[in-house]
Amino acid sequence: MSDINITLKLYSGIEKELNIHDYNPESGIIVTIKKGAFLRKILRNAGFKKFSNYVFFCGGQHVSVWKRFKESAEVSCLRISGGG
Amino acid sequence: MQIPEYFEFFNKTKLCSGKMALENISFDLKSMDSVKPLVVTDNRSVKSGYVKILKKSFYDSGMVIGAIYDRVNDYPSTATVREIAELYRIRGCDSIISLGGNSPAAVAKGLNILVSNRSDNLMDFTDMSRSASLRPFLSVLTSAAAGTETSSEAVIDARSYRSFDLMPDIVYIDARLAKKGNTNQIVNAGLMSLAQSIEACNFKESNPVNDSFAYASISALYSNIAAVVKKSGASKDMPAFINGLAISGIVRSNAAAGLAGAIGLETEKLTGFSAGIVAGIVLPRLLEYKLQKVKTGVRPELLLPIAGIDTYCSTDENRRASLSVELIYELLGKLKDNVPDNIKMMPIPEYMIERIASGAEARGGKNYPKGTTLKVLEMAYHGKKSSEVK
Amino acid sequence: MQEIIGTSNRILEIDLSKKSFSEYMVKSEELQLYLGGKGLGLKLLYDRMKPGIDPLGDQNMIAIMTGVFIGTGAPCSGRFAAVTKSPLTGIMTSCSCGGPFGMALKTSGWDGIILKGKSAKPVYLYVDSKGVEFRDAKKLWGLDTQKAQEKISSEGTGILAIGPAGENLVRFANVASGHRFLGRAGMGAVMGSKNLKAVVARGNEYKIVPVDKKKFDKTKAKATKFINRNDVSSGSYRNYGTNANVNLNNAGGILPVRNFTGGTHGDAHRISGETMAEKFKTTYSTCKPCTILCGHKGNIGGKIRQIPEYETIGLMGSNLEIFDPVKISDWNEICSLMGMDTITAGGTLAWAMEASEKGLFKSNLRFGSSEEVSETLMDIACVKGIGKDLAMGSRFCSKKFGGEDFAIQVKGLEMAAYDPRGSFGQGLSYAVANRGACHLASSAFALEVYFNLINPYGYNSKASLIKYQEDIMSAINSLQTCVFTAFPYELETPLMKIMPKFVLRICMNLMAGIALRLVDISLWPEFWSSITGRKLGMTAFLRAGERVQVLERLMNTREGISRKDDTLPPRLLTEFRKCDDRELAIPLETMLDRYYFIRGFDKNGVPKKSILKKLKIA
Amino acid sequence: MEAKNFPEIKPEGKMIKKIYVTIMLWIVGRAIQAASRVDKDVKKEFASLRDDFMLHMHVLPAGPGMIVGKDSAGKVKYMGWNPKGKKITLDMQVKNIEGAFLMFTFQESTCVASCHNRLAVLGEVPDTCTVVRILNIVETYLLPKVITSLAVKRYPKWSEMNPLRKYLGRILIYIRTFTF
Repeated sequence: MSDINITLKLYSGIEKELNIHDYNPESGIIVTIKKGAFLRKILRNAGFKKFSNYVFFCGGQHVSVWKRFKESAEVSCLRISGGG
Repeated sequence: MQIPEYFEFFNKTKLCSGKMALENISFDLKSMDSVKPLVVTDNRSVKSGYVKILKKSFYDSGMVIGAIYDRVNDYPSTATVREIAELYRIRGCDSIISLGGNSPAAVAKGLNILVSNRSDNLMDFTDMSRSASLRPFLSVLTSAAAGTETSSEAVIDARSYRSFDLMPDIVYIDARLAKKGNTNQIVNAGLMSLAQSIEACNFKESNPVNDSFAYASISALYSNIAAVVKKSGASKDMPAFINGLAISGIVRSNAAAGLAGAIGLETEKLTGFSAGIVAGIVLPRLLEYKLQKVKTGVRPELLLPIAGIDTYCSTDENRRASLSVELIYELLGKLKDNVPDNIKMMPIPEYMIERIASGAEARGGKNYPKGTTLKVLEMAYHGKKSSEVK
Repeated sequence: MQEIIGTSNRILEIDLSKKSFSEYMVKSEELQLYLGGKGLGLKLLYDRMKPGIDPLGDQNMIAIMTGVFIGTGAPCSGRFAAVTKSPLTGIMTSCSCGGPFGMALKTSGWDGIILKGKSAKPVYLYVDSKGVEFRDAKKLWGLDTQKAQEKISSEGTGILAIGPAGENLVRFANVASGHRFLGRAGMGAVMGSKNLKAVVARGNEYKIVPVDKKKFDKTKAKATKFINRNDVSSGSYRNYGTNANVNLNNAGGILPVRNFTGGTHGDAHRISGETMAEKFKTTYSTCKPCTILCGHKGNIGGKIRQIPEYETIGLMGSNLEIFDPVKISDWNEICSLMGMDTITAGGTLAWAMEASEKGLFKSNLRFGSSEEVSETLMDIACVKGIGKDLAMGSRFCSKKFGGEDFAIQVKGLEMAAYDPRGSFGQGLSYAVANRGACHLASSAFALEVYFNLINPYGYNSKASLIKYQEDIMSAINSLQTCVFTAFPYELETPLMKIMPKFVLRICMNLMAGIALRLVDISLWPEFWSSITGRKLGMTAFLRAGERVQVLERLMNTREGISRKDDTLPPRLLTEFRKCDDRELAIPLETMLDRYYFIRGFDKNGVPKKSILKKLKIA
Repeated sequence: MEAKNFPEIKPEGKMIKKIYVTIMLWIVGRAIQAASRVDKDVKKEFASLRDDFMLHMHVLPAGPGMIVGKDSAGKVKYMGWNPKGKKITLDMQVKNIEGAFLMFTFQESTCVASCHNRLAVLGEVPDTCTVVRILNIVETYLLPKVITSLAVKRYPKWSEMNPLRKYLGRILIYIRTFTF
């Protein structure tokens, strides 16, 4: 029973929605959770209410909220955009 | 047979061609006091299984291959050379084998310069006289050969490094590496080398030794190219064809740059169409044009390698030159699936012609009166024969 | 004020050599087949221009087309198109711009202008409903885009002007209208070669009214609802502009870093739209009319300036390893004043930096250092010093100085800021895009990386995806509306709303060709038919897009484009980045074969007779 | 670039070929010894050679080999494979195992092999010619005509006229070769 640290990087104003005021984009917010947890649980702990309008990336890959995390990782949470 | 009052001919390359030729590599390396070669090749050779064959030939030779670098891409660049040089040093290799076509060979030559001089900057050696003596460099030709492997020039990142030391010490041509190749590539290489060789033996300063080499390559190329393209590389004709390419490389490093070749290269640079095909289209028109201007513009002996002894003897002295030109037209006709009748059909926009001409004039036009290039190029562009335009 | 019901169909043909003009009435079937805008422009040039001419010679022509939507008040309709033969790539290029000129031209009663010939000395044109006046441009020559526009702003409501770069025939000079640009592949150089500094349109002479007002209003209401409901159009774009992609691409590993040697960078957030919005207190500054509102301006260093678009940020920021928004916006300002395309400029600078570091090219440009960048940009615009070579674009430079393997261009056009190694579909898109490595021909990255509807690292159904997107983009550019409307108009439709995401994903991965046909794209054709009063179904709409696409390809093949040009730079095909842990190479050949097949091209990438016949081209 | 992507290639063996060639060399060696006792031509040939003649025929770089030479009594003997401590006067090297395999599977005759440049010889050329002649005779004895005709340049006349000598010789040589 070991814990892992998931670093959440919040972009596109998500931090405001979660009203985190002293948010530092360099470090992000760190959620400590036990091994093998689903992404949705991690997000719930971070204070997300719903996930449908967001996209989540981990290591350059799109991850769904049903991904299990075995070791510490960095997840970027963004609102979707279209390209330019 | 004309002999200029002064000439030089240099060739250090040993050709080793035929059955089980590869098996000799280890022996030859030993005789050159080298124990750990580094193989430079590209992805294509890996796909077609040539690399495996090369590896097999080293079995039971007691010789370790330092590394096989198979990420050379079609454009030889200094970055690649530097990367391989690092690998070479890490593994402590002491000789270089290039497997494949133009790009690996060029990179290997560059690599040879770097590692022999313990340098990291290739630019310092654009003047090769500064370079130290080079390491053993063997080149294994495959069906991707372009004929530049055996030449004394390496073009890396649009810079040309020229020295007789750069010629490979030994060239291996093995039937097992002469499988079906890419047809366009073969036509391109064949026509380019043919143009180079034919022009090489038509200059005033051409010398008998170089001529004999040129004749050898011409006959090898002319007689085999059509068959090779049709069967796209049956094992019988292919080795002969590759031999032709290899020899033409030696020829071109001993002769001045030909105009047809120059036009081809310039076109490739400006428009991206393959140089050989353009050179092939230009070549006969250039010769014909020369004939019209000077009766001795094209030498009659040219017919001998092209048509063979019987036709040569049975043809009248004065018709030989013109007949050989006709035969070249005939060859282009045979290759019409891969070679369009004129440059317009490729298609190359008309406004490029003058730029190409001026570029080519600078490259290899010095043996011709001014304006020749443009005239010939226009003929080639509209697909007219010189005899038609007066 | 007089009214134009639907379209005026009048095209103004101006011969600069003879200083004369004539009027051409667009035939109704031409409009039906090519919709207007880009498509019609291509068709007109296809009929008038013969292949193999010099792009900077007097035989080259420019077609500036307003399209059908503009002036009617349809959402995001403030755009017009221009088509010509590019001096940078030597093939056709078509640009779209959101400046005021389009509206002015349309309301002067013209559906388009065709510029021919070459003026002896600098001129600028004044266009109104009666025709053209040729005015002496001595007072404008040498002025930057904004000053030139100010100087003649009193003469009309819409202006099209080139900057010094265009006058000096910089191969990637662009044309300004307001603070928006006919961006890519050297439209400005062509205008400069014609000694044409500017075009002024009087405007406000006609009122454009749709034929079927009721239907138009219904459609408009629906469209507006969709746009305001959609996450993309009303979310990121509206709040942060296109720079919202910086973070997204950084997370998805398709952000160009250090001349496409990396896909992510820790400092990327410093140049992201969010940061800029906060830092520069941005407000809207967009095309008119617009409902999406993606354009922003802000207070940068005390001055009110346009916020750089994503491509500028990507190519002049992360791709040069520079993460200072102020610097980037300075360079953006230089480019827009001098009238240069920021994407090509950025790509060429990146090449120059890497070449200098490798010793191939002599300059003090280095990655990560902002020294001499502004000076170099000015040199390029004035074609002096190292600018002489760089002004020709990275393809020319790499041919001359070496380093073709890291000249990130296709067909001579520098690549936009999405790295195809993180999104293989985008790789195909770049390779086959008609005007070069262009992200507006088809944007696979959006579906692959952002929406995650297709596996980015596979080649299944990529070809059909690209074909569909190319068709629909060409169609949209021919209606002339904003391509960003694609997101709301397609994604907000009921079917897409109710369909669960995994179902969509499965459909897209297995049978994109069919799945995409089920997408409801009726809004555009409805707008078009309500304005023109002609019938246009979804299929006909897509078919029209395909027609435009294939016509452009046909014109390019006449200039010598074939399979050999539909490729990617060696770097993208052979090298891998740190973030590609799986080291998969882009399966370009496989995708190409498939693409040619479904496009109806032969193995060599040339359109077959059959497809031309089917699409009624020539 | 990581060097680990481009590993060193260690040479592997070609065991079967090696074993085959080893056996063949052993047989030939023994057979020469036997023939030198039985056949008068071979006797004559050997007589023409110098007294301390010692042939070392082997495959490079470290392949199998055989040594045949005259001992102090002038008798021709097969002296195993290890050249250590022996004074080699004629060193016939086959450049690589492939070449040797071709030779000993009789795809290439000795002459063809030497013209394909598969053999390297350290020693005097006359001796080499003698050895090649001897080899031809031995092969004639060892193998049926079909194969021998592949292996030798021209099949010796005498075997037709005098089958008795041939078959007798063959039997004797076989006995002497495979008995110790």
